[in-house]
Amino acid sequence: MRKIFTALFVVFFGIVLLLGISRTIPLTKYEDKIVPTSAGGAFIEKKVNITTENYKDYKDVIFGETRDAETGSANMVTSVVVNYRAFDTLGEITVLFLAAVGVSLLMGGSGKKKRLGKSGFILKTAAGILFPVMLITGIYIFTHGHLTPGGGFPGGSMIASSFLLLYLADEKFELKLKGFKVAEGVAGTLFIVIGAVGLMAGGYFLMNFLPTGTVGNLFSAGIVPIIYVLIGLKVGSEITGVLSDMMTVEVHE
Amino acid sequence: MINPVFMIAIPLGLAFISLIFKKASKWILVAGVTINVVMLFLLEWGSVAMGGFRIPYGIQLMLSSYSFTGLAVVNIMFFVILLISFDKVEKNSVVLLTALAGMNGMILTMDLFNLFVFMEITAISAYILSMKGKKPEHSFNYLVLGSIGGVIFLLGTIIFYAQTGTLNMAIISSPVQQSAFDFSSATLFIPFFLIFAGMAVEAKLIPFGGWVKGVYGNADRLTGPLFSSVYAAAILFAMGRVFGELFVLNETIVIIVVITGLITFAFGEAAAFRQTKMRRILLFSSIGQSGLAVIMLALGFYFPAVLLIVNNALSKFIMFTITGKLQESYGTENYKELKGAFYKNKMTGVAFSIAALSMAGLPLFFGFYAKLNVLTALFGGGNWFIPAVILIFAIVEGAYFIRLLISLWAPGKEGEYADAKHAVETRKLFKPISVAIIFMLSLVILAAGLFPDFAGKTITSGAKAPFTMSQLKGGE
Amino acid sequence: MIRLASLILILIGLYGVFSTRNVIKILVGVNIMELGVNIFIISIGFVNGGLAPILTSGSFSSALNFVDPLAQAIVLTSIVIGLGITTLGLVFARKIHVNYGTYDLSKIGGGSDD
Amino acid sequence: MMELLNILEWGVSILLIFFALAAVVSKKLLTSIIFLSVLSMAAVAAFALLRAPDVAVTEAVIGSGLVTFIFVTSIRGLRKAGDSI
Amino acid sequence: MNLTIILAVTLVLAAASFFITRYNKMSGGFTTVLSSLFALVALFMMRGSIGEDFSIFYFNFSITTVGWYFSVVMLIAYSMTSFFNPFWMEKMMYPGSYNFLYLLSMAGTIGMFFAKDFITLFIFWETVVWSSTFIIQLGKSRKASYIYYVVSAIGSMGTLFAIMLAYSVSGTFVISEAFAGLSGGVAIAVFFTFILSGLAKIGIFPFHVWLPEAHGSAPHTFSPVLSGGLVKMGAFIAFLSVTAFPAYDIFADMFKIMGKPFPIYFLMFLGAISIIVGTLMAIKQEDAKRLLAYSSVANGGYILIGILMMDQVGFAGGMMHLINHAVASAAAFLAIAAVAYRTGTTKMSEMGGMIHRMPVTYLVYLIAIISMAGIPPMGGFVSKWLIFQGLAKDGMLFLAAAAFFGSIGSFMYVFRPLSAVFLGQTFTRDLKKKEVGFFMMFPMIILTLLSLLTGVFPNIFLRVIAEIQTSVGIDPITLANRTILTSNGYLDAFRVFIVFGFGFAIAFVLFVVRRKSRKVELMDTFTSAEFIHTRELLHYSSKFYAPFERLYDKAPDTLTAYKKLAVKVGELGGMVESLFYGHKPEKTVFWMMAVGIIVILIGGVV
Repeated sequence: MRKIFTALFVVFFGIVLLLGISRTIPLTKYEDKIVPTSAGGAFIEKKVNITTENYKDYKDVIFGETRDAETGSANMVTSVVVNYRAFDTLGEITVLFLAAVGVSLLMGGSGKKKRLGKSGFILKTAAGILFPVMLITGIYIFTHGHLTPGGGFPGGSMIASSFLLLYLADEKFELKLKGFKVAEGVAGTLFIVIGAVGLMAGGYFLMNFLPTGTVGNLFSAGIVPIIYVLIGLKVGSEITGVLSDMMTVEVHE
Repeated sequence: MINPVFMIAIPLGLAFISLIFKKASKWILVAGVTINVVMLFLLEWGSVAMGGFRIPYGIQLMLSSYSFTGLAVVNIMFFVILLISFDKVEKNSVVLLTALAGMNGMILTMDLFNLFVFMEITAISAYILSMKGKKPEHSFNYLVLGSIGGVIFLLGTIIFYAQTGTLNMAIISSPVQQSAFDFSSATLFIPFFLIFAGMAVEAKLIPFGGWVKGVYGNADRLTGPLFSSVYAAAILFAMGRVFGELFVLNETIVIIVVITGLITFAFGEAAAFRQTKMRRILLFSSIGQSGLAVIMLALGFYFPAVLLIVNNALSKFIMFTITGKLQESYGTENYKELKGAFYKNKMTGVAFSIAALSMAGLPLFFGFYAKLNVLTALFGGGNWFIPAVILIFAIVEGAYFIRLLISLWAPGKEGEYADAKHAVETRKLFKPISVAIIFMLSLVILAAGLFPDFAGKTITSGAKAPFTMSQLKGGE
Repeated sequence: MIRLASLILILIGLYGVFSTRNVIKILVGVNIMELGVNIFIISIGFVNGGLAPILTSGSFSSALNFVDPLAQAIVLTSIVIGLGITTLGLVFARKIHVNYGTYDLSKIGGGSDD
Repeated sequence: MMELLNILEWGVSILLIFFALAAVVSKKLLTSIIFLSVLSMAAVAAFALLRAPDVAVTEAVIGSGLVTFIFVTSIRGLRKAGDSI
Repeated sequence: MNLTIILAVTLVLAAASFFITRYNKMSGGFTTVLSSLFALVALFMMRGSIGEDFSIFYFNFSITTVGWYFSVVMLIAYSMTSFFNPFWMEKMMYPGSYNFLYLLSMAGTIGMFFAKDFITLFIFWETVVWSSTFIIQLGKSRKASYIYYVVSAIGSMGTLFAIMLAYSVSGTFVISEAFAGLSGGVAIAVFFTFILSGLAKIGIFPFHVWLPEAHGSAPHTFSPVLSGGLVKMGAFIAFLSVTAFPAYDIFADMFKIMGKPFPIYFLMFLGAISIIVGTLMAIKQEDAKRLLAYSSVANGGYILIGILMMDQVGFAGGMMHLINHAVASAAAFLAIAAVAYRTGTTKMSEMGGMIHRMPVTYLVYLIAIISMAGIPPMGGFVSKWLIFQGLAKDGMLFLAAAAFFGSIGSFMYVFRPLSAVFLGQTFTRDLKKKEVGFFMMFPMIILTLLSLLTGVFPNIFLRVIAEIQTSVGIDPITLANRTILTSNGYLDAFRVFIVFGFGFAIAFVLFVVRRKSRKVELMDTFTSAEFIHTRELLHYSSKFYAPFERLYDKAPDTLTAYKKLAVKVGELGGMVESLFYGHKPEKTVFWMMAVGIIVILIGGVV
């Protein structure tokens, strides 16, 4: 009975909400042109960096030819995430960081710990093969974040899950969490340091102060790949920490 | 001149660093907060763009007099709370640093999505801190409500983005956009409701703030003052920014917000009236206060709102700290069982009384100046209904605070003179140094009440249309 | 069409939070809501016949009609935030289970008044 | 081309709604979690359909991978701890 | 600039007394004596500087005759009472805070009477309210000070509302201009809300609930101030609401009852009601202080009616009654305090025959109650006579009837403490008790002489009142050198005094010459062969007017109404808690959706 009432209520709310939204946003068809004034729009509208004046003559960003475009990374999403809105990303990794800290605070409580996950032969052997593959993949993903889909977050998670695999594979394996914590801290600090250096160099926090190279090269887009690597390391170590905390459970008699 | 971004970056960086040096993390926390407080007065004002992109493309931080006031309240109160309750920072130093960064970000940023990110940071740190209350169901409730609030805030933000094509509040409210997009039309209601509800969850507005009772009711000497003065100030300042930049444009919306605020104020005070546990009294009273502040923000009376927030921050800090300490040393927070608790702790008691009287809006204290500004602004707007409600429930507010004070000061059987022999056995509450700090703060409230012109000018230097006491006089 | 579905997803998530008192299922509901919002954001950024916003040797010029990368950036952020919240929520859920031996909030009873 | 897109959209949308409903209404916790992960797989398809490869990758790894894993761990963990669910 | 000095010195001495008390309680008490006497003297010297305006930082003051008159009355109460303070320090829980708050509230009253704008007035007013609240809690009841605060808060919030509403129209807070240009509904709203605090302070029905509680259970050294002093603050507000707020001009074209505009008549009617209520309740009381408290309710009714009449005679009567009642009730409360100082109780049924032990106190009390009851030759007679004149002239039958009833009833109740406490037979417990020392006797004697003076040479005070009347623009009361002339008849108080003095002398002579009195122990009696063992049955005070009380002992108590209101507020709070707060998220999610639906539908989006 209660569920029915609930359902009806939600449906009523939904109808009102959907009708309301449909007044401004068409629910079933899409625009033909994206909104120009967004950060992504900046990239697409061929906006040129207003801070330095060496490329006034630029009209268009062409893959493999354009040198020193505003951000210079072929993957526009990456350039938005890591450059236009790097500040959001800083906050984002902070959220993950907070979650990790919180988990370790709350799970790392008193009481004797019990470790989860039992492994079989298959898992053991699979881990032996898969671990390096996944590790390499993860590293590839976040080093090529500015060229190909992916980037720091999936890459980092990939690394974390590779370690998780080892962790599941044999009970003996204990993670050196201290090392991960150090990596995490260093990565985060470096992110901010890079931002500060940008402030020193170009007068703006998180400014892209390195030469951005040719769009499409591995070594291009200035600080973008660096930051993405840092993010990858940080996310990876954080998630590893979280997982190893979640894998233990307090046994209370 | 320091770039305001460091108000956010330095605590964050120190938080990351203190992960490496776990031993020193407490002292890193102290260092970080101190640096922020010092840096506060060296900041360069105005608008800052992140990454050097033109404003709608890059993220913009704005340090106006308004946001400066917010920063001052948050950082200084944070610092003082740490001074008093440093022993309560068990393992949470990293969380506290991050929370400080998040709140500074909330106050500074001009970008809706960035605001969302910082709100999430602040909220998550609050979830973690709320677990100090050892009541996971309340923390869970807070987390769920907070994340739902975040989700609908994000939804509203995106609808706004789809409508206006940018996330920068200043741009959205700029004349160009207004001509491009019809803000008076009903189309604004959906994003308005979503964003408002999302923030109202954090701002404790009834009926959105269902988590408050559980979380505040179990807060200890550190988290209580933190939530009720610092977090409240941060979210209210952010809310004022959002209202100021986006929503004050529409009549009906203002009416809706004002009604919500009035309901929050009245219901909060009424609920506080029936409580016997001191933390409950304080939490419902802060719910009421935030309702009042939201009314003023929605109507665009920034100066009175800021006064309310500052007064609330100061008084609630004192009261929550002392309540937490009473709870610790007596094991109860029911004021009927704490009769005459201030008999041997006179200075503490005086500080508490000053804070309470200031909350009740009695003269000679800062609260009265705030109340006077609120009323003048409202009546100046030709409105008499809201002030009537406010005054009626101000009676209730004063009633329960006076009842609390009487019970804490004067024990004794009915029909006999007040006598110390009926008091609870005396236990020393604070170390002298803490007493001194708390007492100094209460003196600040008193001084700000005695010299309101000075206080008003310094607190919100150049906030919108500041009244001064002499202007209130009409003439000279 | 997917835009409509995503909004409906949000509503389903609301229903999930609203109808149950099991903490895990509440978290599932919250996750569904977040997913819905993410899809909605992406669908806002989508344009008819748009290309993925990546310059490759195939689509080489930024003069082409790309979908809005900002929306995707936002979604990247919000996915990670969702992960953090879910993790924390699960930890709280576990704490609840440790304290009260159940996942059902209505079985906790007390809670509200002490 | 557009038609194909439309059909795919319809399919994905229906899948999304179906899995979401399944996840919400299913009695057992484990099933609803599994449905959640399947749902996020469908979401990955939707992202791909909407030309968002980055998001698709991230969602695939985090949304349907990690989140599911964490959910399952916390349930199984408590089972192991000898409590009833 | 005299006022600055007064306020500054008072505040400095207040702080000083707080610290002095920590070392020596006695001398702390004497500090209050010193300070209040200084203030009184300085105030008398300010008589010359009437008409000055000046401001101390953002407080603006203007010295007016009426302010001077009121604050003289107030300071008489404060200074005379302060003589008792040193001897009660031992009983106080916080003696230092008591002295500090005592002087703080005194400074508050002075500042309030001389305020030039409403903000100043309100700040000082509220300061008095909260400081006196904290004093009252030191007395016999915590509940009392809570009630006192709540009722005062109702009043002051109303006044604040009125001030602000007027400000929104006239744009200024200056008292003389703030109410300019009000009309229609706004004017009525401002009038009734503004006078609210006045009614609350004077203790007009239905705001009289706090007087018996607070007067009855405040520290014995503060009840005289409450009844003699603070109550008169309300009279000041009432005065403002017919002068600064020109009620008679603004309501001139409203429909009139007995020639008075309806709102004013309504308030006078309330005054009459409180005369009746005060009298009837006073008759029931068993506690001397509660009894006097109810009598001040009744007298407050007289003062209100008199002031609101705003004419030549009645207004003068009201203003005159102000000082008479202040002096008399202060004296009576001090006398009771003196008795309590010796016997340690104020229950009438536990005392008796104190005349043998404390004759001076007896005389003081006797004269005080004579003045209250309005019997010649004391001041109360003059003022009540004037008020009757005013009422009779306008032919307001009901009010006149109420007033007459009040003075008849006052005979009934003021006689009881007299007979119960002082006459009759002394308790064996009290046989050893002595009269209070000179230092406590002195203020009582002064007050007695004052009420005698007001009765014998009323014109001294009426001249000041006439000045006030001219200042507010009504024709002043006509005074010959010794007589008061009214439209129907004249009063020569001195001649009255001679007559009464002569009669008293004869009676005294008879009493001295042929005294035949034999002492009989009270219990030395029996009825129908049954000895009586409970002496209360034979005591004056217990169930003294039982047959009369039975007529109205079913009458509803106003306090319960307030309690019901408080319960209602609490219930609202409970509803809020149960509706919105819990530890299950679904509750809030429900409200989110509900509000969303409402907002979207209101917005007309759908």
